Amino acid sequence: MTDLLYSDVEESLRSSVRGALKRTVDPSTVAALYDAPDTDVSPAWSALAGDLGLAGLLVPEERGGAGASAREASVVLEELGRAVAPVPFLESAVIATTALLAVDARDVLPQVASGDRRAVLVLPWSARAGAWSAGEAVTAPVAGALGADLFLVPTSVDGTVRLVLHETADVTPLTSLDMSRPLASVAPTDEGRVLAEGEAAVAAVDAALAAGAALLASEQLGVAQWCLETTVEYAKTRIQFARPIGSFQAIKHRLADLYLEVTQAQAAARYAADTLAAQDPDAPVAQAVAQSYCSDVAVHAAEEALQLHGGIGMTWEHGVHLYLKRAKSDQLALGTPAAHRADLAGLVDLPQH
Amino acid sequence: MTDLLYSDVEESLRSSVRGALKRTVDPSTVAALYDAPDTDVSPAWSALAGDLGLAGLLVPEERGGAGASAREASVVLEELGRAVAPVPFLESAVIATTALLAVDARDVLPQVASGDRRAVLVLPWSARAGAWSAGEAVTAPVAGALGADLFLVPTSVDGTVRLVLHETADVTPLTSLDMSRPLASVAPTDEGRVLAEGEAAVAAVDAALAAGAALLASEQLGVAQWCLETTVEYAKTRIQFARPIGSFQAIKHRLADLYLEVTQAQAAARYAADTLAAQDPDAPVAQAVAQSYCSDVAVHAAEEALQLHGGIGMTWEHGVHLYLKRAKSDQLALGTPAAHRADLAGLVDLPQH
Amino acid sequence: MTDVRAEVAALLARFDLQTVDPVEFLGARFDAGLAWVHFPVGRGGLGRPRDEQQVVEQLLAEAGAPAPDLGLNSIGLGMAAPTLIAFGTPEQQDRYLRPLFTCEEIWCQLFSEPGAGSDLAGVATRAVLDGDTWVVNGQKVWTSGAQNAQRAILVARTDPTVVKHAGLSYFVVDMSDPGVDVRPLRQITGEAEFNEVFLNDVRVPDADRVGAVGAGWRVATTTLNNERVAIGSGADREAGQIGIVTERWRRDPSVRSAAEHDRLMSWWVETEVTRLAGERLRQQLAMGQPGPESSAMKLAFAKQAQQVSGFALELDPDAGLQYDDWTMVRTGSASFLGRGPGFRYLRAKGNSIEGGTSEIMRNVVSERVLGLPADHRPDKGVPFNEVAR
Amino acid sequence: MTDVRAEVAALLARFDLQTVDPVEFLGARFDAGLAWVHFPVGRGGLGRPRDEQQVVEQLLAEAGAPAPDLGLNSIGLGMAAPTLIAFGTPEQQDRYLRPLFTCEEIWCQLFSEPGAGSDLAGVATRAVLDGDTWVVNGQKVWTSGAQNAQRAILVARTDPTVVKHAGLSYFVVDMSDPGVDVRPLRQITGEAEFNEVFLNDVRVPDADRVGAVGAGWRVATTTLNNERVAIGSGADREAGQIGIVTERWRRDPSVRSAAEHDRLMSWWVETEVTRLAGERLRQQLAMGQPGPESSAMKLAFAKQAQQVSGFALELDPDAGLQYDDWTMVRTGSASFLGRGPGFRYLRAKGNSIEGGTSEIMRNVVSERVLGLPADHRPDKGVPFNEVAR
Repeated sequence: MTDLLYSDVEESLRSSVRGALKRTVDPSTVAALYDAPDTDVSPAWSALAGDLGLAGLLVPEERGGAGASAREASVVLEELGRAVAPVPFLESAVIATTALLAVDARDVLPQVASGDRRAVLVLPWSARAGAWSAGEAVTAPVAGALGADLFLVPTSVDGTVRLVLHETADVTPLTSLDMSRPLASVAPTDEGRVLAEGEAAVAAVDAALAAGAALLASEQLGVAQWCLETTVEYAKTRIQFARPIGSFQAIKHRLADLYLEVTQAQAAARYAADTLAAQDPDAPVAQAVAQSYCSDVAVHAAEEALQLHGGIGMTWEHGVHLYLKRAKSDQLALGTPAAHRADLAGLVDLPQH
Repeated sequence: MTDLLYSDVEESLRSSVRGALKRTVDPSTVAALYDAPDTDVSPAWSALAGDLGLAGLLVPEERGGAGASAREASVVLEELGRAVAPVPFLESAVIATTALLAVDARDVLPQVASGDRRAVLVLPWSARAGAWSAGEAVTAPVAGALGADLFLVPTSVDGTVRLVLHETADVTPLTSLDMSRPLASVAPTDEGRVLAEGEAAVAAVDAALAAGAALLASEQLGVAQWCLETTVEYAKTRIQFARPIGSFQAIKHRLADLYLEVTQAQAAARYAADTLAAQDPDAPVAQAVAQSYCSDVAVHAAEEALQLHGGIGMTWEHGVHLYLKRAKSDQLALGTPAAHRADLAGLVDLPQH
Repeated sequence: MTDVRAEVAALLARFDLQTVDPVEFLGARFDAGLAWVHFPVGRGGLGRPRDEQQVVEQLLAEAGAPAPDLGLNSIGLGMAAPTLIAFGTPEQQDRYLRPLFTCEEIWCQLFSEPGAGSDLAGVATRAVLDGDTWVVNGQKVWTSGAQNAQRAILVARTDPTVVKHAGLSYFVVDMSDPGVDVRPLRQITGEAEFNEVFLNDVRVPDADRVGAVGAGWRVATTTLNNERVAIGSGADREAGQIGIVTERWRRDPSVRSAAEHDRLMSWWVETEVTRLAGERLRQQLAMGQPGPESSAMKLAFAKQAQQVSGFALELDPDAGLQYDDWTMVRTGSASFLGRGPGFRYLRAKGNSIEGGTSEIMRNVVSERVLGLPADHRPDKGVPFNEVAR
Repeated sequence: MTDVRAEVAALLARFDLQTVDPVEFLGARFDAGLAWVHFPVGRGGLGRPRDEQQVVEQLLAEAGAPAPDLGLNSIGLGMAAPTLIAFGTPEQQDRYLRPLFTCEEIWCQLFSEPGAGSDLAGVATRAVLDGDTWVVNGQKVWTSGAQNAQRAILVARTDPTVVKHAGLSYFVVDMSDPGVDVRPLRQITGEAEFNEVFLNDVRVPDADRVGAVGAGWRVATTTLNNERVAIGSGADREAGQIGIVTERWRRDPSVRSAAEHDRLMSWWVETEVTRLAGERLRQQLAMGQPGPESSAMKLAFAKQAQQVSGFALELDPDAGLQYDDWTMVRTGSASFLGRGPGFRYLRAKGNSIEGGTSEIMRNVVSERVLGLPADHRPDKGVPFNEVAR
């Protein structure tokens, strides 16, 4: 069994990320994106990508990155989830970067790793490994496309898949359920350059989506942890019927059940990150388990947070809605729980018929 | 919308049945069947079939019965469920009788209606309308076969289904999860007499199974009601931590949720009985809804009853286990909840693919 | 004995429904005793059995007569009117019922407070008697339609030195009082369907007190029981959120999957048994009064609306990831089934909070239906101003 | 510094494992300090770190050495031993630990009572001092293996005039005392895995008291923490009830259906994440002590065992409707995965009751892990003999 704990280095990274987010993101900034999608949130990404070097976290040192593994990336994503941070780490530094690494795109990797340029894999945000199709002229809804300047577009010509790098595209913003991860439709406008073809192109895209799914689980864990902790604190201080509502047994038991779910989600997310980092043959199983489980836990945690906050949870001014929107969007992103369970059935030889 | 309440006549019938069961069945008699399957439980059936004339409840007066409808039969079954009564009302007076009525078996109907003879439809107890197969030499597990003397056996010769009436059979008792509804394997030993052939035979069997499924829901309702009421009473009197356990909010909320489920099950069971009685075109939908819902509610109620009784619920001496075994067996009987939901999908045009 | 059918016919005979002014017609309907036939004569009614109202409504609807705006004036029609008839003075009934019914005066409700949500009897808004006028100060919340309302029903604390339920009184407030400050309260959907209402030295004549001083809790309970019944009204099969999902499933094979099919059918069954249980409860209550059993129905409706609207997003992820419009708008009434799937999902979250949380509903069912003992209440028997808050 | 590997090698070198008498070997293992290496020297241990025990177990298992019977003497090995080492006198440790380890003396536990289930501190069994002997009267329940046991650990009330937790003491009881009456307690499975134990003037020397008079609750808590950890031991993927279902699903296409498939996969995932969470907790605790977090694991195991064993019956209804054998037999230890599907379903119901109900586990998690306030306890600060029961 692999190491499911956090190393000292990982905890130190967490602390840096948390500090940077504390300085650059707050709930009111995130909420502002709903009314003004062009609200300037660049300080957050600058702090993470530039100051902390996270844009190149997964890029080997010889390609200009930090040479860290999926384990470290998962810790970053836990913190991003906790803060519903509006930064394209998952989209650019994990998914697109994994594709670029798979095809060893030596010219652009250093630019991406330094944070100078941002890459995006141009597929609908609901795509998952083994279940995507190449070749639409306009692709939507794509996450991480707004502000990107390297567009990795899977195309299909005469049945052969190619991964094409474009540097310009028409990017039209869409109104998103989760405006902290704005979606867009994307149509490339330059001729592009083929990075890989055939099996290599398919493998690069699958690897990118698999890494995204594996690590999205950690973002979901962060969302769920924030919801649990915030609700526990609220339950300790909110008085109704002359008692803190957290002294009512029905609420206590629901929070205990939620704690258990979050504990299980944490183990699942850690296992997915560790097997991805180690290129363990169990990684596909770990990813399907983590995605199908953590997706629902994050949604459940956000829904319980809203309900147990009562009326205040329904208001725009309280932050819980930002987490609900992220959690629900994350559940749909990179494959729904049911889709991942269907994948899992194939992996562990439990056929439907 | 049909009448989902109970008429005065139905309430009066309930009261008679409850009184007869109170005199003839108690939990220790039922429990005795587990160690001694040949324990004499005939007084209960004698009281119901003979004194109250319930064996012929669904048989028209001109065939020697009471000429009542499925609505009255459902009230009887609620009471039988409440008492986990070891009587073959559902097997003989509902299922087999419905088949005999469908083929208008004039010679034996008066005998069955009077309670002089007991009939059984020889199919596995898991069969449901549209999902059974005829033609095994030995059929198992069959409910209601022990003590029966009229065996209605669907057979298949050269692809043609026949419903054959046998008067003798080798009936071998099986150890059942619910010994208050003992199962057996059945192999007819006489030549038999064909009651119907082809579509008429299929229709008779389907009608019998459909009536069984529709009214089993009322038995399940009775089981669930007993479990809810018994647990509520226990929670009011059982003291732990110097409080009745029914004052703990987590337990209160679970019982409130269970009350809601039982309320819904009651409406579903009533609707299934009423549409069956009225030969309403919505009857198949009502049956599938009632079976898929009431099956799970009865199991849930019994499981909650056991859990909230704590250790005493795990003991042989407390009656709750008799209800758990009946509830779980009823869930498997006449089609599982998932099977009924699959049937329902066809009925309401919600295809799987 | 009056026949309501004849009364309706007589009313209809007096107007050309193509041209009639709705206010004029509704006023005449009120005067004819056809507003609420079970109310007393002269107060919009005829002293008839409650169930005859259905006959009136049906006949008027068939004739195409103007009807009061149930969306705009739901508080007035559904809650203030039955409360006024039960507890109001003759003068209050004379003054308020007719313009309420004609919708010349829209009503809103000033009950909930930031610190008194589930614990509704914990309201801290104070009303102090100054001569024959009450001076009211405090903050209310979750007031729908306050921006359109001329009148409000208010619960305020008139005596903080007694236990919390005993120190409340119930008033009718004129929303044009300069001390009333209405501010939109934006919800997670982006809309502002509700308001916060700040009350600063609002002056209420003692003549606008409903019920005795200190009897406010009992009066408010009548109001709220009417609210909960209103929530559990009848429905056709596949009504509500499930209907949106089944319509899509039938129309669009691309959303179908084996993995989701049994979940779909489970929700179909849940919705159907709840519909049947609601129908059964209505049959039971046809002649009687609303009881605590309807709280269980509210639980079921909220659960299903939330789960099914969430399931709908999973059926079509690319659509679910998007939203129709976040623009802040003020609305006068709730919309559960309109707009896009994301809006429906978010709005449904309120179903288990507004009108009594699901936790409170479970308390009601367990104590008032099942007879389980009450939980510990540290404020029992303690004066309101000595209780921790 | 001692190397446990060398100690094990030295022990193994002294015996022919083909012919050795298990009791003799286990006695020698105890004397070599290899029973529990973290126990003190002379008391079955070597004063080594706790995790070195795993090395010892593995080496001995590989060599095929006789091992203590964990099924027969689980209470002794898992609960009595760590309690005696923590609270026992040197004389008690000398007298009891060695025959406990060799299984010459089997132990059972006399904690629960009919009136003290979840409220374990509510035990009413009385122990009254008569000279230097305690005289014990009362009724205990849920005692597994009592029919085979020579010794018992007992919690009894020595002072009913103080609050309930303060009036308890902890004893070692000789089960051959004529006042001990063991009666089988049949369970819903048909088996009698547990017993009721009636104590009538049972005499216990004061020398067999463990811990101070009145300190019984603290001592018992140590015992119980060890029980909960034991419940959450490691497992392979697809271990337990899920493995029985997946084996069947793979082997027998007739049980497969689209409607059940997603449920199967959901349970597979639930079981797997619980396995991972258990593994993660063990990694966290590798150096530390068992904490309240393990209560959450117990919740998860119980839920899965119950749901999956119920699901198994639905997969094959004709088999599920039958049962293997209702004959009453007495067993010395629990069997969860043996016998037929019906037995597994019924036996799993106990998983959320024995060793602390799931309700108590949720209390523990919410109060001791999440820090939520305690619920109201009317007996707080009240002498035991003045509390309602």
